[in-house]
Amino acid sequence: MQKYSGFGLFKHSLTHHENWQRVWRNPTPKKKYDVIIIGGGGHGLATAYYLAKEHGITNVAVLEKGHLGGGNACRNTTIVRSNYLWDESAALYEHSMQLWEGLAQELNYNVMFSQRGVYHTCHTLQDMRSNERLVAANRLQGIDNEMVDAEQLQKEIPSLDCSKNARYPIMGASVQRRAGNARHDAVAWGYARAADALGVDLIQSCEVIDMEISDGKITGVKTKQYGVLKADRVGCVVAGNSGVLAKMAGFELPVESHPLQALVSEPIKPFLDTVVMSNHVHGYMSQSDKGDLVIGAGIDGWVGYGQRGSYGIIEHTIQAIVEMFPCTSRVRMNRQWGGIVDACPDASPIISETPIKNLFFNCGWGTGGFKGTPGSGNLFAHTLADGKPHPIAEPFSIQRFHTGALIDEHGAAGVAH
Amino acid sequence: MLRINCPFCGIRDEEEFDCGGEAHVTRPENPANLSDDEWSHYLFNKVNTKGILLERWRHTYGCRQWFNMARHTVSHEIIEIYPMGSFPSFNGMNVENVVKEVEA
Amino acid sequence: MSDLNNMTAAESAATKAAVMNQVPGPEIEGQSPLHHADLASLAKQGPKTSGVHLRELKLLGHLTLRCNPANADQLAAVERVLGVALPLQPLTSSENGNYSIRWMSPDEWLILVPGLETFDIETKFRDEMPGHYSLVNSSGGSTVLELSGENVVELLKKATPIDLHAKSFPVGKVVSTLLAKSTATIRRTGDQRFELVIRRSFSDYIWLWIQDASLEFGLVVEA
Amino acid sequence: MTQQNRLTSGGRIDRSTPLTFTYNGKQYKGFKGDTLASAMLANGIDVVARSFKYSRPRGIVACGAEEPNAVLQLGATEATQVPNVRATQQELFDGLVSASTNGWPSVDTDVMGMIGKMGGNMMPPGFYYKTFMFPESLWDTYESMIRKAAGIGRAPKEKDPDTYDAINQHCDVMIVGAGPAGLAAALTAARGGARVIIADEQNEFGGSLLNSTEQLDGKPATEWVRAVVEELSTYDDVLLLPRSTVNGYHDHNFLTIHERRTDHLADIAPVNTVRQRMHRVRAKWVVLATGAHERPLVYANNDVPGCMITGAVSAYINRYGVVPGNELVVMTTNDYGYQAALDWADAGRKVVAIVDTREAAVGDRTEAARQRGLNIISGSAVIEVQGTKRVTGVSVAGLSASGAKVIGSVTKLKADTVATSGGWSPVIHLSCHTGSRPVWSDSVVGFLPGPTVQKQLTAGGINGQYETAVALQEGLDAGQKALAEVGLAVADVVLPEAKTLKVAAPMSLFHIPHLKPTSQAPKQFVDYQTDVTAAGIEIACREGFEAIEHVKRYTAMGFGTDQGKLGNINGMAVAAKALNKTIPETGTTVFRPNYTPIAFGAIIGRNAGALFEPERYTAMHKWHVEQGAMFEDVGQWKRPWYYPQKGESMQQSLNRECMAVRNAVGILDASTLGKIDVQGKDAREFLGRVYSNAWAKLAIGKCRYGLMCGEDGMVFDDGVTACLGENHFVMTTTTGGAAHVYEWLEIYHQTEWPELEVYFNTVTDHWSTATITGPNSRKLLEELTDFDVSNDNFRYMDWKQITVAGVPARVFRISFTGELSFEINVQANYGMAVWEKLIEAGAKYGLTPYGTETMHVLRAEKGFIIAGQDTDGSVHPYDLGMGWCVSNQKPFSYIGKRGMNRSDCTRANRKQLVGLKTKDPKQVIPEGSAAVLDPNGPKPLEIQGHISSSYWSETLGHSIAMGFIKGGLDKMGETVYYPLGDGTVIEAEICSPIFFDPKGERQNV
Repeated sequence: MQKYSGFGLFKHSLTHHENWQRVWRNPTPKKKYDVIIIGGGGHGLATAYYLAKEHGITNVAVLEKGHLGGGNACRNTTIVRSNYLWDESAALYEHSMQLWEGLAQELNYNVMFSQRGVYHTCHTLQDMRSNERLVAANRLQGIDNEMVDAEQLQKEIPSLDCSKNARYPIMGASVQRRAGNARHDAVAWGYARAADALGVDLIQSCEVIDMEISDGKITGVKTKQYGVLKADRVGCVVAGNSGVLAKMAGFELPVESHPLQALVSEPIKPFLDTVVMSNHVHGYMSQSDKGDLVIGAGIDGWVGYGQRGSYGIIEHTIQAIVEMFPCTSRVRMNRQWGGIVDACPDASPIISETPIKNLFFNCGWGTGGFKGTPGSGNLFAHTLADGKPHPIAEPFSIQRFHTGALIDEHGAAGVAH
Repeated sequence: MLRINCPFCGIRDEEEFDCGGEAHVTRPENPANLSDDEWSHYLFNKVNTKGILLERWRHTYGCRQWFNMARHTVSHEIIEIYPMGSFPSFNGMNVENVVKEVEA
Repeated sequence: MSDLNNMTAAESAATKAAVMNQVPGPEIEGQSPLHHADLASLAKQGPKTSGVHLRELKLLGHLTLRCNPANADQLAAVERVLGVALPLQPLTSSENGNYSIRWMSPDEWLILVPGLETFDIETKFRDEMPGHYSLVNSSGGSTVLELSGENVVELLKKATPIDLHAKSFPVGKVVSTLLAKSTATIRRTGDQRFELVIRRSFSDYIWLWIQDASLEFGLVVEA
Repeated sequence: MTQQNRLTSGGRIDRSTPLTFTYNGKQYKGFKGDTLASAMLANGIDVVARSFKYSRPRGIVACGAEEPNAVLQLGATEATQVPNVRATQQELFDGLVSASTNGWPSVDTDVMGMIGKMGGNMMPPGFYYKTFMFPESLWDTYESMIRKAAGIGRAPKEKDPDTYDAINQHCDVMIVGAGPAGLAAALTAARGGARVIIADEQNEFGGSLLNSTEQLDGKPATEWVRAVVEELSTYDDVLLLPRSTVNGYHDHNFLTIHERRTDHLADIAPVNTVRQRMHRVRAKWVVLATGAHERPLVYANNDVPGCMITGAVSAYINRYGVVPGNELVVMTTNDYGYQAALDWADAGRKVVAIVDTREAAVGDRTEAARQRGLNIISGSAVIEVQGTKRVTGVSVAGLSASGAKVIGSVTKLKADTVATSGGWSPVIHLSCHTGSRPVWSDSVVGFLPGPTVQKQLTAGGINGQYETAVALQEGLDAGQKALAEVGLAVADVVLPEAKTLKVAAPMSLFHIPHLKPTSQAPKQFVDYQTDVTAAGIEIACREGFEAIEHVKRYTAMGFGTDQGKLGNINGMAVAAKALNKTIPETGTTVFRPNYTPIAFGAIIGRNAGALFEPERYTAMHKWHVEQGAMFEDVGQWKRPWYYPQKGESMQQSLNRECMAVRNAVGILDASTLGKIDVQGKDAREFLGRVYSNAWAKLAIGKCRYGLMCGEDGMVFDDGVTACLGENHFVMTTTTGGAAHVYEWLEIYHQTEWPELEVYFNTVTDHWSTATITGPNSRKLLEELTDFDVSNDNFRYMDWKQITVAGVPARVFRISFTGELSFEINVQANYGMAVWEKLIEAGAKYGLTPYGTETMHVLRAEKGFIIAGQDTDGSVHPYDLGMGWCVSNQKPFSYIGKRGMNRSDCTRANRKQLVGLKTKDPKQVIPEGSAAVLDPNGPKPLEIQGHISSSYWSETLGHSIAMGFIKGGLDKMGETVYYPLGDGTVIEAEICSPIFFDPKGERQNV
């Protein structure tokens, strides 16, 4: 793999950048793979990378019906944090967080992971209680998270309205300082490039239209463009389309696909140097390195695969933002878009075996999948390599919905992320 | 934004309604007889159809009545609205399959 | 399970619900939801002409009737009590003197009567009405705002998604809908006149909203 | 300062009304009718920005929404600052203050420009992905540098002084764009009697007709425009919206129009008017008559100020009376480009040459140019521009037939302005918003609207029809079609006579070759605002970013505030060339809302500040405020939290309030509790199905507490329900849960058990509830009622209909404090009257108003839970130690029964609610604290549970807490530890949650 560096840039500038290598090959698929991963988003590509890197399984194909990282990977608001409430989730997201730290160097691709802190503002006593509970739990889980009072918060985030005359005055906030955000495209591309370098076949414009299943065991997948591709194990990591793939395999998931919208302002000079989210007034915002205010909207209440949501959601979201940051009233919204999020009833993902032998699903990340990308890929790779879940992934089996051992993060997750 | 034709109040904005999720999921007569798996299937599993999905909606800020809707989850077109306790007819389409899909 | 519908008024009266006269003697003054806004003195001070006029029709009797529109005996009973039939057609209203009935849902109507008559009418209903129904006094929970004037439609268009064009919203039509971030049951009583039934706890918000949204037209408060 | 580029006559500006404006601190003059851009050009201002990445000087390129460079900061005061205003769209007003947004020390002399020149080669697309990685520790430093360079304009530092609003519209036909097509459609629909809305982003209707000297019916086209507008404004059902951009086209023909009502008057809106208004439109049918945007050509140094598009040059001359230069070179691939040269010549300035990339094209416009003796150079192109802050000359060379290669020698021409036309791109943005994928047309050389599920029609330029006569006809047809679709008769409309000019076929050319390969040629810009060059796109393709979405994301093409209106198609063409594909093969281009950027304020309208969200008040709210109560937000309600007296700390207030209740009597406004009236023969059965406990035997006149669970068996609400009559109950819910519980009852009734005869009605707002509680409460009540309220006549958990303070009331003898209590419910209209009487009469009994916080302390002393605080959706009644509130005798499998019997819900060692007594009685465990068995164990420590409620109990003289502990109910007396953030560890003993009066004697007296 061609090494990237500032010196490299200089060197290539002398030859007018005519000699850069391809970031990944464009292979035609083999007939048979050890592992086929359906879905070339961040999670799928990370899975492929860790399969090759940590388990030495390189006869792997990633099948992507469109282009790599073209789904939620490039539509999310790039927030990374690990301050989840329940031990199971905390372990999962902290595992991911530790992979984020140093990811740029590991992939030799700058994913611009920026640990600028993520704040959850509290506007009611109930908010304060749940955040204090969160902070206390995280402390014991070994995850950094702390409370700051309104006065301190005002000092740390001058543009945030911490005054008493707000409709729901901010009483305080919890902040995870190791949290922050990253460059979403770079994460997908960085994993793709690294996986490709380890021999993984990344097959774009390759749509899976059926699954080859005989006596309860999967042997391969049928694709629109290349016919049947055989595999010993198949991992499905298709987020919003998980329900569709599950139907191909003949089962249902406790998952619904909903539109989730986001929007950005025009680029403005530095305004907000951290990430602020409010579960109570329902909005969250950060500012990109380009200067856009990146704002996450809420989820629509109905199933939607159209990558479009309702305008009302945009209105409510911006109301919340202007309530929290009054000085954004004259700032202008540039663009909005939508993704399809697959959400579980308990707002926790599924990393699991399925009723079909050798077929595994990684889905249900809901509104919070981006932060989970490295951990998700790392654990799912383990599952695909061993044929059984990694201990951290075990609680996230589909079985939990039968036994009732849900991992209900609604309380802590509140609105998106 | 969806524009929904309430069977009683006529076409109104989506903001006046709530989506109650998948339709035709009836509460089991005697839950006690169900295994944990069967019960969780009733509680949690979703058809989550990409295509025509049958849903329950409620005109929350109007007449507060529940009704069913057949809606395409990609184009967001509303194909039919029909009363609780009945199945859609949508003109010419093969209802059986859709309903089977729903009950599967 | 519909034997209740075959019961006579007497039979159902035997199991009738708790009814009480909730209105005290005249020595105790009632406070409508907008009492604190003191509209009376605003009416004296404010401008006399403007695009929007506001009046609170306060302390009326609000009775919510839920019954079976297919039950002829019930419909007949309603007419005996109020001297006017229930508007069965969705989104319509009917009137008889100071009695007005608004369609709320296929089995629900809002009946407005003079405050002091509320209990008598409730009692009459309990005596007359057969079968399965419910009647609830909600007089304390809501109030009526009358909005009128040449800009009243423009004003309402800012608050409600409903089409208020005369073609689709003729006089007499009733809709329950959103009003800004609250709700209201809106009835058109004239080309440029509407009655809004709003909830008590939201009334101050709606009052603030109307003042703000009518700035460009001017607001006259009527006592 | 003279307006050296202003013509003495012509255009639609009002020379009798001069206006003064400021740009970068310097004063200039313009006229009414100018845009900021036309005024700047009139004054010969060349450099309006420095580019984002390379800090190159940039000038005005276009004259409308597609302008990529002239993006300025507006505002005379701090509070009225507006970032990123497009000068081509901002009407000039007197006193307008504007500034460029980049460049230090100034936009004219910018040191970054040097760095751009030198470092430019180090910044290929995606360079930041390839560097700033070593050493890892320095990334924060690198990033803060990158972030300092971010952004174009800046946000104000003060609160917005303006107001905004939204208005809901309904119409038969929504027409987008008031050019010839749109006006013809509107006229037709209006005459047919339809309800019509027509919106255009410009300050006046007319579209392309405003920018040309074209004639209709032998008169200036604008005469026809005026006549049409006059007629349209006579129809009641036609709404004309100039200065209004249709920025979003959503599902089901819902559109949003952003109307700028005062931005053309001043910085700040006149008093009592809104600055901007959002029209939320529901249209039966939509006619898109949005026209087309001209494409510039991509050639070396094509970003030097003075490089423009031909249509803009014509517009500035014909509409604004401004000639943006002296010596013009036109480069075009089509006939329309010639118009700029003709207009330029008419304006009396020098046309150096018309460089046509085609061999001998013959159309009416080309012939007109020939007859005028203009210098036409065919089969050639401008391959490079000279100059830095203004064009000084161009290099022209012959092209191969395909336009792929430069052939023949290079001639240099002197010029200060280069106008190019690569053809026109239909404005398909809105149709894309609805999810419809555009379709490439080789004949149009552009994308056309794709198939759609919307009730949508298109007319004119958006269909690639650029001749006025055709546009008019398509508009009329669309109008008639819309009339038919909404059930109206055909309208009688005669279109004006328009001269149709013969047009030679355009050449499909986007990227002008250079003598050097693209990678080595001077920069050839594709997307000005994001500094994306043809070379950059080639690099992206070479590196394997082949899907057009990849190319756009890797290079940032189209991610500017103009969303690539000028650049996207050219970029796709460059990529296609690099990949040896056709443009449609490289993919398509999708646009998302907004068409042009919109102030947040306009999107939220009136829902800001005091109107952001309703505050719900009880009938006694005014009294609480007068008493100086502190308020707690519970849902939308404002509830008194506590009533501080002078000099009291919160804790002191709570102690005083608590002791008053325990020793005398307190009063609480409990009106916000949800109340649902339940009537019908099956009411009792229904209660039995939705509550976990039994209701069969609750007698008239009695009250009972109930727990409500979801199907999963988890508790979500609780409250007391009273039996008012055989078929009549009133249910109370938590304040926050009221709406949900009501919906819960309705959905089960309507969808699962319609056969049950029961009706539900919300009566929360109807009743005011004053709770008096404490040993003296009976004495107080006795004073205000004739009814015998003695313990024998009015038992605990009874309710009575009596008169209190002269007001008919329902009084419930239930207690949430453990004290003798009466909840007095009266019709809310009389709530204040009764409250005031109670306060008055209560004085001598030490009546003390108390708030929610004291209520919480008192109930915790009794171990009563608060749903939502002591439950979190993961606990069932047994977890709460409330098995007594579950009846398994009930024949019907009530909601929650099956759920709480799933294997994980019945396993041992679940987290259970217990009381916790701290070893040090003075220590109050912070709520939320997590319990461990061994605080010194290795991390992560196993969490045993958390504290859900914790208070100082003045009554007991020690702290009390309720919380969850794994298997807690079997661990009474055992010790757990709560490690705090400051390192201290609180030791506590597991005990019963009932700390006070365990036998419950006090409430029974």
